[in-house]
Amino acid sequence: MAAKAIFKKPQSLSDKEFTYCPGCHHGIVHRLVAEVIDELGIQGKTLMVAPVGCSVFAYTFFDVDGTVAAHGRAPAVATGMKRAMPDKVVFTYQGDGDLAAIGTAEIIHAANRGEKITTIFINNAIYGMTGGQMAPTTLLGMKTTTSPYGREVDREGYPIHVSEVLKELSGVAYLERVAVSSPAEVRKAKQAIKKAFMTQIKGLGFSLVEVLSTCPTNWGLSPIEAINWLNENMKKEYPLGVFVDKVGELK
Amino acid sequence: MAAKAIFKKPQSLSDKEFTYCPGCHHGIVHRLVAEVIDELGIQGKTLMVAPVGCSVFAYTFFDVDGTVAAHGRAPAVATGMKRAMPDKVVFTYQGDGDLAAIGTAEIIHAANRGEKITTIFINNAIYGMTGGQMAPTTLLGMKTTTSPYGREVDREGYPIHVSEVLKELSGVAYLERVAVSSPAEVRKAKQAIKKAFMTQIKGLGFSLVEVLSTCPTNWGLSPIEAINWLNENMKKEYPLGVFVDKVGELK
Amino acid sequence: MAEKVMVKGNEAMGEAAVRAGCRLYFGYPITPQSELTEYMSRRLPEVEGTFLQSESEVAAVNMIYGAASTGTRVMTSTSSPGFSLMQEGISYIAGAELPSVFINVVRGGPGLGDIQPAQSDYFQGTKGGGHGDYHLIVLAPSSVQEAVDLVQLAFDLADKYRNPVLVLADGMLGQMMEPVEFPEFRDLNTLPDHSSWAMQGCEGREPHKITSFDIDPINLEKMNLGYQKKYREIEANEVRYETEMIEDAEYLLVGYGTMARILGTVVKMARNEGIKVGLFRPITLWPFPYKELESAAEGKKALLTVEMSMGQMVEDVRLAINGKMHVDFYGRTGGVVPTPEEVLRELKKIVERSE
Amino acid sequence: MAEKVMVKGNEAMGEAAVRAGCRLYFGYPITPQSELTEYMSRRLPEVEGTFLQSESEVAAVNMIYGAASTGTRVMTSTSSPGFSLMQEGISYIAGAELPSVFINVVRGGPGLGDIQPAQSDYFQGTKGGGHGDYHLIVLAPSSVQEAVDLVQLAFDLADKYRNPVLVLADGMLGQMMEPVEFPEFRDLNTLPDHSSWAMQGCEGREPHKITSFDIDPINLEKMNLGYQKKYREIEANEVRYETEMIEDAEYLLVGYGTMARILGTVVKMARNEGIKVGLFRPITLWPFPYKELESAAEGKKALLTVEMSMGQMVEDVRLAINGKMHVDFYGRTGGVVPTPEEVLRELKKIVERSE
Amino acid sequence: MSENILIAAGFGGQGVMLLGQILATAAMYDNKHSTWLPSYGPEMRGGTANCTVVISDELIGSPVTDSPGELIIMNIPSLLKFEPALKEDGLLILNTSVVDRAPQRKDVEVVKIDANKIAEEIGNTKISNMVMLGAYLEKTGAVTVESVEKALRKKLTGKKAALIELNLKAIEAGMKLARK
Amino acid sequence: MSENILIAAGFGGQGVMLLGQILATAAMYDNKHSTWLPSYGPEMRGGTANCTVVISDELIGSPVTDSPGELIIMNIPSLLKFEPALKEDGLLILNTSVVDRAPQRKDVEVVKIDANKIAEEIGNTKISNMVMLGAYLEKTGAVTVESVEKALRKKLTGKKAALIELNLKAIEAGMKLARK
Amino acid sequence: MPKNFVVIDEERCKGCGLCISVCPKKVLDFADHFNSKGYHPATQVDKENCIGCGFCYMMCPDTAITVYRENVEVKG
Amino acid sequence: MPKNFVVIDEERCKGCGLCISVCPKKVLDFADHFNSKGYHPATQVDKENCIGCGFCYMMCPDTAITVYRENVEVKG
Ligand SMILES: Cc1ncc(C[n+]2csc(CCOP(=O)(O)OP(=O)(O)O)c2C)c(N)n1
Ligand SMILES: Cc1ncc(C[n+]2csc(CCOP(=O)(O)OP(=O)(O)O)c2C)c(N)n1
Ligand code: SF4
Ligand code: SF4
Ligand code: SF4
Ligand code: SF4
Repeated sequence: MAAKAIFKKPQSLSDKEFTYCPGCHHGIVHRLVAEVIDELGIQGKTLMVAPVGCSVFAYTFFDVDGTVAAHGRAPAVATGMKRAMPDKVVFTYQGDGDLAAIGTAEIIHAANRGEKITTIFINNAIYGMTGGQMAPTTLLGMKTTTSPYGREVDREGYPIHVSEVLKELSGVAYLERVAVSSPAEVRKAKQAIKKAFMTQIKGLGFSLVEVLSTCPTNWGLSPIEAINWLNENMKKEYPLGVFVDKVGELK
Repeated sequence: MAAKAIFKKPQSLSDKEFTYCPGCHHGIVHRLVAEVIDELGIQGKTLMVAPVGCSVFAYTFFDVDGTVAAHGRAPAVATGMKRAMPDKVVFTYQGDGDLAAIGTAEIIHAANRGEKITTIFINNAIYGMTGGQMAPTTLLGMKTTTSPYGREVDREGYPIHVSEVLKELSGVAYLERVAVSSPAEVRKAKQAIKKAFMTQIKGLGFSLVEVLSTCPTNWGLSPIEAINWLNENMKKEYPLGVFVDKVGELK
Repeated sequence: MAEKVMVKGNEAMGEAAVRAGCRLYFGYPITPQSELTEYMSRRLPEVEGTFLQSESEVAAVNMIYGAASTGTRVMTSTSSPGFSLMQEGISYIAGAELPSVFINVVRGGPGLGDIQPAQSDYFQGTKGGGHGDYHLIVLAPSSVQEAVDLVQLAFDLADKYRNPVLVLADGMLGQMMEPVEFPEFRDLNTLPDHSSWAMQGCEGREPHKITSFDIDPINLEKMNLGYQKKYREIEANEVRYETEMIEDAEYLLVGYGTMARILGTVVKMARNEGIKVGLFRPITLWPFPYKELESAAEGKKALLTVEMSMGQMVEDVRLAINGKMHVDFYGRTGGVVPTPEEVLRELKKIVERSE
Repeated sequence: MAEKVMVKGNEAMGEAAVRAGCRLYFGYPITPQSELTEYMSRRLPEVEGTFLQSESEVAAVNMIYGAASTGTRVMTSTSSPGFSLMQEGISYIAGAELPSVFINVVRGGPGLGDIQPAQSDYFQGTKGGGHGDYHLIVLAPSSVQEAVDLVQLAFDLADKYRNPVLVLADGMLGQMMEPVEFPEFRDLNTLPDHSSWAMQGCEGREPHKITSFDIDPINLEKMNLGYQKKYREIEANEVRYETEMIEDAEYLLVGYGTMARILGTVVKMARNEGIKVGLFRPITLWPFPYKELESAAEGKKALLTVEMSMGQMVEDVRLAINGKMHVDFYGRTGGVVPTPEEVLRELKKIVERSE
Repeated sequence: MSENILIAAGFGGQGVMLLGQILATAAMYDNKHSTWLPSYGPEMRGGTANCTVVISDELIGSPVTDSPGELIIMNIPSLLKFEPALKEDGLLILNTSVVDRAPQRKDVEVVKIDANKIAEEIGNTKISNMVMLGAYLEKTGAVTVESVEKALRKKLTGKKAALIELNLKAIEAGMKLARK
Repeated sequence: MSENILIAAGFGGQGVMLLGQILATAAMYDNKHSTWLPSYGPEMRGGTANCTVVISDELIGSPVTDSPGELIIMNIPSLLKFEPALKEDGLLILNTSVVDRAPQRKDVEVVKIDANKIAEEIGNTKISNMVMLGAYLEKTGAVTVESVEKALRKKLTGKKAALIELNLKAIEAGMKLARK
Repeated sequence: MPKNFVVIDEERCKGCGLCISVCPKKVLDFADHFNSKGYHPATQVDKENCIGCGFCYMMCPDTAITVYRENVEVKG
Repeated sequence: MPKNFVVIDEERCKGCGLCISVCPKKVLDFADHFNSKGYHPATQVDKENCIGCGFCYMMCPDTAITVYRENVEVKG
């Protein structure tokens, strides 16, 4: 019997090559989302909303109906879609500038309303696309192109903890923070994403998976150094874990 | 010895009559803020930012330098002021439509940055000025002009708990929820407001006092019925208490 | 003929939308249009539609983007400051060519201004308050009945051209009650089919992509040339206007919306005094009836544009007249509504000057 | 004479602001102006100034409102979508008459568009992207050196008229490096004194109130008439423009900003081929040099307006010319920059037609 | 051409808005043109409410006016605010139950109605507005009583339908008073 | 009138941006007009970086070009992208250390420089850009070497100042190679 | 003159009744007459028993009440 | 042919090396040549010892890797 491809590009990904830098975690997360879509068999009824950010092209990377929202407004766009088409599966994909800065009001209210949408939230502690500016999630002391002296509380305030804030909102039905720094974590992240989608499919409310991710380019590190930096620094500030789970075990 | 006026209109209030409806708590809270300004002797260096809402005229009610912000943006306006004039005392006064709906991003980020400003937040569970529409803080089941069938989770989502969300932000130095439904509560509320201003004066970070308030007009109740309704319903959803206190005891 | 009913402008526009087949509304309260938002919150559940009060106008316009992406009829309404907040989103919607209907019940500005009727958002609506080369179709009703008719038209034009359509009203039109005949309910099954481009799930077909974005300027320009082609088509097909007693007129009044109905009274008053004056009322502000106004003005002695603003549409009037005659302007702003009497006084000054 | 340095437009504008005495910046990154934000984050702390990256452009414009309320020189910068988001706040700032400086480094639109240079935000900047009857003073530099000079001027005009001033640049100007001479640092003690109206604490005086709000339309109109008076003054005093070889010209090119420098090349190329052409370049887009353009155009055979848009300033050109001659237009959009060669081709078509 | 331009003004709860709407609707049933325009906005907070009704045989231009031909005044602040604007020879109908001061104008017709008292007698102070409307109808004949009744039946539905008869009685009482 | 219009293109880390800036700055020191314009935006993510330098005796109109007179090409994608646009009789300087394929154009002058190897010999592959610049200077004489040195000294300050000599050596090496 | 008493600015008063509801001594009530805003203002009907506790002042949303007490310095 | 092996799409690979770093069997390494993007792509240098665990696939941000295993049905 011939060898079989047991790990291969999921069907819900288009053939387009990703525009991401070498080693950027965006690509890993894209693949996980696509795998979940494949496994749930929802490709034909999934609508995706890409953000403005490095993943602005994501609407072309997934082989599902897709659009790009204005910067930060993906949750509002998704709300409009889902309210128009309640039987479709709607997900957004957002960076930390997009979701935690300009889009703060939209994510909070989508979550609070319990919109039946799923958000994949890439927290890489920096603005990637625009060239490495400070994000609300940038760690204290971290130098970016707009915090050139290192982020300081008195000047730039504190790193914001998105999941910790969102967990206070009653509309949230699934909320987990994961990383994709190792194959084991990748596996867990996929489970989280799957649960998030299941939350939506079951109509339980709003679901979000925060993924701690690298931005080797703007961190000025090699892909592997970046993973180490993430493990050593980001996980301290942003501990992994499940914040809300109204889904329970998946069959 | 002749009788002395021991309770009288504080000096920091102008002579303008309030534009509020009979029994509306806005007036009580205005007076408390003015009393605190008087007692701290900061009238000459206080800058106030009124919101859009029933308290849009508040910038004329206080005898301090004042302005009106665009709807929801008082925290950003105050940030600009405080960063320009760090030695002044800057406070904003906001309703729940203003702060918890359109102004969500601004309040969250001012709080997260630990802006050294003070916010008085009037939570009356409704939009007053525009005629009784649903606020993010409207209770479940409550009928408003835009939730005519009673607020329902599936349609309108959950009441948002502003203080519970803000307490997750590291920049917050003082945060308390109070009411002014009785003289005793009024006294406590004043202490909270004083502590909030002290927080700013001491440069400790962001301070906010949430005041559960009535809107007799749009609740369709008499002023006294409104207080009873607040005590019976709002306090259950929004329990009073101190969420963050980095100031400690006041001398 | 349907029964006449007495309805508030704001509510009439809401009902007109419902009858046009709109089952989705996203919006945020603001005086003087809140009754429209409120109406939809009551009315839409009755027809199995969905009403959602957004957290802000910024959210609202992006919800419109999302809903319109699915090809569903959808609308929002707001007033001046709220419409300013929608500009980025509107630019996106125009770029993505999403059919959608906006109502701006204009109030006094700038800034917080006041809540009284005004027409000082003409530039914003017609020239593009947002960034980029785009156009809204802009319709300006002058009575509650016409508001009803134009809201219906708005949905049809939006669908026909895949373009956002703005109904530019003002506080007076929003707040006043007038007798209205509503059209029949549109059969939802007869609404235009957008399945060839809309996001409705890619089962059995290639995925649809909706965007205002192309990183390659050559491609982005191509998209823009596509919009421009459509705009030319709209200019050719959709210009609407109305005239009153212009045949024998020696003078021409130009105004739109609420102002135009007041000018209607001025025309009567002036004619009673023997002044031969007519009225030109653009109904579409974009596309503006340039040629039509030009020929209407031919041979007249003078032309007076009146607006509840400091002079905005008058620029389009000047572009239409293109130097062929002097264009006078009279305006009040900040929520002040000119009375027929004061406009008549202005008109007489011009008549005197021109005799 | 100061030493020449090679600087990027974005950074040059930042340095110019610092030298003009600006010690406060609020803004949000966006391509193609992010280097300006970044520059300020490095530079302002060096001069004991304050840089704050706001959570959004909406927050930024309101921070500007707050800071400007205190009478402090303050600025922000952004690019097209971000500028759209600022429209409500700008309307408030105009209404409250707060001196402040905005830079829009325009990119291709509408919507997300792209990040290449464009001029398709002309209407938004000059006619009022926000609601209400207000005006920004709009300055359009065509080289990095001029950007430096106009940023300085912007602060002075803002202070002089208590009005927001917009520097309308484009992605090319923001991204390119050119040799620049910076002016001296302004002595902060010589900056205009705003203590008579600004919010600085009411110790020893009556409280100051700053607002764009008056619930009584008569009062709001009075405020508006105040703005209008100021606008007339600005129109009388501040019109700026530049001409190149117009004396003997038979044809006139009109363009602003980056486009105008390319037209400069066209003029040379055309003259080399014996076509007598000149260039009219508005520097202030509002107030627009209507009269000056009108007289510059006098006696010319034809006029060609060129923009990196589908035709926006051309409306002001037509208003200036007021029918006295045909106004031709050539434009590219979406981030495409016309080459001198293609413009020359257009010009030749017109020349042929006119001979 | 016949035209009526009325401003009705009073406190929030006194029903001047409904009064105006009934009138404008009745005009519609009479096949006339009519507009109803409320004052709106924050000055309503604890202040006065008022509306303008225009009734005309022809298309109505402006639905607002600086100089009404008729006033229905239900409280003192409204009297202070609108009395000066009333047209010469205009009609001023005053609710003397609440307005305990006399109007200043000598060039207008003043009709004083003790509306609250009469309403109370009929059974409900809340219908004082209809007493005033009755007086207005009697004085102006702007619309037919039949159309007013039709308008009332259209407006008061559900639970409120029970109040129709009471309202009609109040109108009648107002008309009677004004005839005197 | 003398005018040079150059596009320099390569990978992000190869220093084509600095190359262009040094050149434009040197032109300024030569009292010429000059502009430097980078390509920018997301296509840079893992793609090519390039910049356009215009040097002229007169005021510069357009700082962009569709048809450069000169190309400095540091990688294959850049060759594919820009070769077709080069003017007839234009100059194409190729870093053959990275570009292992031959250009298609026959109507241009091609200068092949094994820049990485030479840079490595001098001591640092990172200065391959300066080797290329040297070749360009030799071939075009667009600016003086003195001004280039001045520009380098202006740009490389602090820790980087130590690299100035190395850079100058690379330029020299490039010039030498191009002379051959 | 009584030891403690309140002075109510009748024109500022909107007749909400909050003061009346909290007065421990029940010395306040609505006046029969209207003020010019059309409200029945609160008034001190019992001139004797006010203890100057300030509850009425504290609850008054329109700063219409001034409380006078004898022999007291501190405010509070 | 070996039991388990990986196929790497060299043109999609950006040479980030994440796959190489996680391969428990160290069968992957960078190729010497450049792909047309200018990267040294990853390649399976050891053709024998791949266990088909999929770690490389899991970490690959560019879905450049397909993993083949023999006698397995489930994916996962
Ligand atoms: C209104 C608006 N403001 C700013 C921008 C510019 N912008 C594009 S993406 C971005 C931030 C990207 O960072 P993030 O969301 O963290 O995503 P990443 O690129 O890191 O994946 C910004 C500021 C924009 N496109 N629109
Ligand atoms: C951009 C914008 N949107 C909407 C409004 C209309 N508006 C004014 S106040 C308000 C809400 C007021 O409610 P809240 O903040 O709860 O204050 P309250 O009146 O209850 O004191 C709204 C929606 C506005 N002025 N500007
Ligand atoms: S810039 Fe950062 S986030 Fe963006 S693609 Fe590159 S590595 Fe990924
Ligand atoms: S509407 Fe409500 S919040 Fe506003 S003044 Fe009246 S009672 Fe107070
Ligand atoms: S001071 Fe106390 S006792 Fe006196 S009237 Fe007020 S509440 Fe009553
Ligand atoms: S499947 Fe496992 S063993 Fe095989 S190459 Fe990939 S990581 Fe290495």
